[in-house]
Amino acid sequence: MASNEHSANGNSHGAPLPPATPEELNEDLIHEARRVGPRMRTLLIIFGSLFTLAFVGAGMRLASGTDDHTVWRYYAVCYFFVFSLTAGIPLAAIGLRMARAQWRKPTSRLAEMFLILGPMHVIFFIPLLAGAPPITGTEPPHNTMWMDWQLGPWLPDIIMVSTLAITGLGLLYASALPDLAAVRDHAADGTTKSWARRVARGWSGTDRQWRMHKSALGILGAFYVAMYAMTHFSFSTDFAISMVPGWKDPIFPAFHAVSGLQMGLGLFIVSMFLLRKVHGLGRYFELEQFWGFSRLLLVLTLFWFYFWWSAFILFWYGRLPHEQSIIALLIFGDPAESALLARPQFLMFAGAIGLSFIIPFLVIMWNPVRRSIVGPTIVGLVIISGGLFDRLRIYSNTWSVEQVGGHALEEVPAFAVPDIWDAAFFVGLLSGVPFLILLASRVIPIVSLWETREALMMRVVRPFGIGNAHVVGKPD
Amino acid sequence: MARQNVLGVYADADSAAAGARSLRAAGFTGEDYEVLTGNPYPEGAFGDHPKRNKLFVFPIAGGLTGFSLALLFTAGTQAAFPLVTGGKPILAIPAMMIIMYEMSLLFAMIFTVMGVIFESRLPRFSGAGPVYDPRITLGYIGLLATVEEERIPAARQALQDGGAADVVGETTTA
Amino acid sequence: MANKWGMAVDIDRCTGCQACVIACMSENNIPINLDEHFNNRRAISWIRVDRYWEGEYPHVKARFLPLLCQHCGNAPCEPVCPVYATFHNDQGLNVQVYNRCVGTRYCANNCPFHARFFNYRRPVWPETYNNYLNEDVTVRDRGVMEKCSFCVQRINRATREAKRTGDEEFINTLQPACAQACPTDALVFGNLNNPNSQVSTLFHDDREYTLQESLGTEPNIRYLKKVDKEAAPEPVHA
Amino acid sequence: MRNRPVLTAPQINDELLWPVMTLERRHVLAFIPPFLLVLAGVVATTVLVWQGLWVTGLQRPAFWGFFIVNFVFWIGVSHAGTMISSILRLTQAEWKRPITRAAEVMTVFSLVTALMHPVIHAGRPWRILYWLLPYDFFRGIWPDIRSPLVWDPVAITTYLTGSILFVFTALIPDFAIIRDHATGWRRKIYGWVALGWRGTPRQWQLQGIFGILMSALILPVFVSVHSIVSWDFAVSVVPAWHVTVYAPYFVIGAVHSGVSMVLTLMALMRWIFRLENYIWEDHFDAVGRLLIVIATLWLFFFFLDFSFSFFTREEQELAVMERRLFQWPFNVITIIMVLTSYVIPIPLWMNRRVRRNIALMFWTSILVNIGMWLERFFLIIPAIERKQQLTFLWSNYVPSLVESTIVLASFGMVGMLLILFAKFFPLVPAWEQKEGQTFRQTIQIGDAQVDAVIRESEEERAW
Repeated sequence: MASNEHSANGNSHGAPLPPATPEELNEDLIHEARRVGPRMRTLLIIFGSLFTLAFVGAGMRLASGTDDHTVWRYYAVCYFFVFSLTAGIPLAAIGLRMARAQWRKPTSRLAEMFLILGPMHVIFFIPLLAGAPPITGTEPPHNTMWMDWQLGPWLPDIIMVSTLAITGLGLLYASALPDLAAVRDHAADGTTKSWARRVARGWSGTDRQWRMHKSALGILGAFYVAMYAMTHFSFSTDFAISMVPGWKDPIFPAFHAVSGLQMGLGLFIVSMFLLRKVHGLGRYFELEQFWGFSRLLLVLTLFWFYFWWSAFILFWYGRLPHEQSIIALLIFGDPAESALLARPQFLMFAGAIGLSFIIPFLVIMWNPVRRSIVGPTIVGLVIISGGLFDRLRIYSNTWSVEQVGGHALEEVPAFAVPDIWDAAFFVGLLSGVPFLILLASRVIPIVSLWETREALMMRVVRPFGIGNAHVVGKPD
Repeated sequence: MARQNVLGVYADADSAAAGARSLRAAGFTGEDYEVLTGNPYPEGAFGDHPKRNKLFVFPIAGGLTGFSLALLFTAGTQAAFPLVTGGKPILAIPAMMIIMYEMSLLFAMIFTVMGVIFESRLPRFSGAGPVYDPRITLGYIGLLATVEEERIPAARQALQDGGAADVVGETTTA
Repeated sequence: MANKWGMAVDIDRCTGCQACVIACMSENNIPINLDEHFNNRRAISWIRVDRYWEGEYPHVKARFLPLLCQHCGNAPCEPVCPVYATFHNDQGLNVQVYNRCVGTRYCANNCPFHARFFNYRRPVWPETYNNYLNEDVTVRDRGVMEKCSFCVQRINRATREAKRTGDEEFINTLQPACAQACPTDALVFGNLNNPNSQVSTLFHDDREYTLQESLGTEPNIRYLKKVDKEAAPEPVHA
Repeated sequence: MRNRPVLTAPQINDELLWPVMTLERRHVLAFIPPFLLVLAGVVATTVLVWQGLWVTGLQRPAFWGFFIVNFVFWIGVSHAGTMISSILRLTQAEWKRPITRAAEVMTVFSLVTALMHPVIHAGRPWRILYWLLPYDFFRGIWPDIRSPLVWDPVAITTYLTGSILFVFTALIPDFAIIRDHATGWRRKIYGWVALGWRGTPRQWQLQGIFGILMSALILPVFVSVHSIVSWDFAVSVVPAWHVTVYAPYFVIGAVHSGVSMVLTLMALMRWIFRLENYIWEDHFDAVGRLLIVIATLWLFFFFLDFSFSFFTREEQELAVMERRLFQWPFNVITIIMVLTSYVIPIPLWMNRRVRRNIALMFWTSILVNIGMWLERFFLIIPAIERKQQLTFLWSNYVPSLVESTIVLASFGMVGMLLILFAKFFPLVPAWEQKEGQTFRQTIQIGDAQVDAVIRESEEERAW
């Protein structure tokens, strides 16, 4: 996957920076990034105050009562959008680490920084549980994974999301430990230093510690992936599929997870771009990384369509009445309304498939687009908005269904507009993402020192024939 | 002007690089010689400049061909034989999409292979061409200089100086 | 307006006498089902009478459900056929073209009513029976699917005669073999597009229901519930 | 990691091309057992076509049986070739070199074998052209493109054509080797099929781009083929077949069984053709690691399918699940399936020592394929036996001797074709081996030697 960007031929994207030396790494990642500039302070204040809106929105939603689950529809949309958007990003680090891709090394930490959002996912999940309709023990019976277990979705789902969060924090800690030690030893700022001392413990980089570190990353990573799949599974069954009578769709959890990964990767590429521009970390988030991730983005975009189509072709072909009503609910809208464009469900779906699949696919299938900085960023933004449409289509439609239980959905519910508290919650929750990550980056370097160093060690330029060749080490 | 070929055969990559250097020292450019190898070498290892190719045109053309053929086939057969099955519309778009998808890719693949063969300046069924040495598939590296008639001795000398195991061939090409 | 054929099956009247089964067999040249056909579960009978037991001993009652091809409007069997060997014609019939059939048996898999049958081997009749075969009906060779055609040969003849003579009575009195043989008139066949036909009236009867309604196949056969108050069989739902 | 052997080009030619250049006894001996199986299969197929489907165990309602199960199985195995060669090509995994061609050839032959099944399964195989080809212009009779059975041949033809082209184009440089060093008829024929290959940088460059481009093109086909095969079942209204997860579930199961079959093949190649210098423990190790991921993904989709059959609590699905879990013989089949396709091999493969033990890898990979064959049986048969309420005749499908013979013979057929292929074409790409030798490097870090390769970005040149 590596790089011709240092070679002379055919790279029109401007001369890339030479690889950093270890001293420059320290300077960039420990000293420079940790200097609290006025800009950083402003950002923290803005995002922090906006974040409080999330608590206000959630509180007002709770105050509006938990009897009627349909008023919670936009709370669900916001929550599951932000969850899907951020929970999958660490997989970019975990998966590529498992695949031993060398080029991902400078970016892994940024992906893992999103693990810091785990507690936020847990906190804002709790009101949702209160708002959700009972899934077990209703008459007529409800389709549910939990049979008639009284603790129904509540207990298992809260366990799932907390386990995911705890695993994530553990993984972030394990991954950051060597860097925390570096911050402990070298940071100029006293507060940071004392924080780092408190968390870095006695890391001194012995051979034994590195071996433990490697296996900890492997095990926690694998566990995080498993929990990610299971959390998407139970979220999408309990809070989407179960809400609609007659909807049986085992691929939907996989679609939910894959589309979450896709929009997550979109956000990840966008945040790499922002760090290049705002933070001046262009040396670590280079063309090679954008190129590599945009290839993954292409694959995930294809998967979006594949998983969606696998369900659609069955529903279209089978012509079973209860599945036709699901198609109406989620894709084409109520057939009673004759004009396709007057059906809100169809518009939401068109937004989802257009911005999550059609446009990104047509753009990112071209290598010149993938092999640029701006191209993948724009596609990433498009995909994020497509993901918003997709979660909107899924959760606002399913949570609008008042009918609980039964064999088939009897009528497609009308579209409802979000109120002010929904909007506050949305803005607040979204601001929480940069706020928490920026806060954490005060202590944890946002580019991994140890992995970047390792990557630098593994690439050499050597004479070969009458030219030079790039040699990439493949340990193990 | 008549151009002629002379092929220097080198036992390994280092002597081939030396041969290439001595060719360059003798005033030949990368346009004047070509490398023949038994397996791929890193780009530019012997000073050759790979020319851009138009391969990407082929799969696109193939894909479009396949797509149109499939559209004709699926829409045409359904319209020509309009029987209702299972209450489905006569133009059943999801079913058509599956076939159009497959046929686009089928033709894209066929065209790609045709493109690779065409762009590689193949096929030539009479053998490996005028100046060639079977040792190339034994790991030897050939430097094939194609130059004007009067510069042939110079090229021959340069190849020899680089440490060629053998210098063969001298056939006129058009 | 074109004719649209349908049938009403009155469960209340069915006695399970199997006359329809025999009539169908003779009308449509159905191969003779020997022991080995039954034991291998390869017997062919375009109409069959399923028998269900209801109640606990000693108060056991037998219930009968005559089952034949439902001639569905949204027939699951049709679109899966790769060669158009079965399709929906403009008279509401689900027709089977034996010549075109290659025997993938996909349609049989996809039929919720098990109304489709496969010829596992060439049908053979005893020498003397050959003259009794119905000359209007094809004998199906091995390797093809077959199923109830609503006695399409009779329908064709009746519509032809009606057209030739201009006498609608040919159509109004038209009956497939099973309905003709039914001693209790449990099977009522007719033109659904004729609002005065008996079958049209029965289609709007209070007791009317369709089999496997949840599959949405929109059959052209409707069933009428048992009247018997203590044990009316519920409509069968999927 | 063991030291990589240093091989010279003549040595590579000799060691990889001996089956083509000479005829050894072991080659003939390896040919005989699969050939006998194929003979048995020919006899059984003759009986089947002569007597009709009466000789099978098919009945009502199990209209589909062993042939379809075996069809799905071989289509599944065919997914290994593309999985290995395309994905590894795209990710530039160095260890792909010795196994790509064998895997691709296995794709071709298992597709051919698979294609045989729906043909002999049909009631009137001699009329199957109706189904496949839109040839009847004059009478205006066409296939119904709404049928999944038309999607199937279209997808499989695409995949087969693509795979054959893939194998053939990558063979051209090897044909050139044979042309240069053989005599007599071999020289002539291979000279013809080598198309005049010279080994210019342009030709090598295009060969490299071709690998990447073709991989990118064939991967979507690869996914679609088994998806479409799964839709044969899933678009029907049979309750336990009408499951949206079938497409990716079948694909990942196909990859699981196919890649395991590649392991089996790698071990056999190493033993029969003495490829110790080319297929190392490292390769088994790498394929084993890949398989752990694949198998776990397969398990996830299995879990989705399994858990959702309880989700709606519908009688018919529960009846099918009850049959799968508790009724003879499916209870035993289910247990064997879960054990052999996941529970036994995966924990073993977690252990690096097992992954590097070739005999163990051989046997565990066979276990996986037993399990995956049974998985297809488990998915297809119980559902059709208990499909709807109105079945009335509950039957138990018992395959006949003819069917079982043909199933066994299909394994012989793939083996026989592979061994025949090895007689005429090198199973390990010689030029890719030489490329690997050229590109290998080491990086010195302290006292350690780290294996390294020269990297080029081929995709940039592709577009």
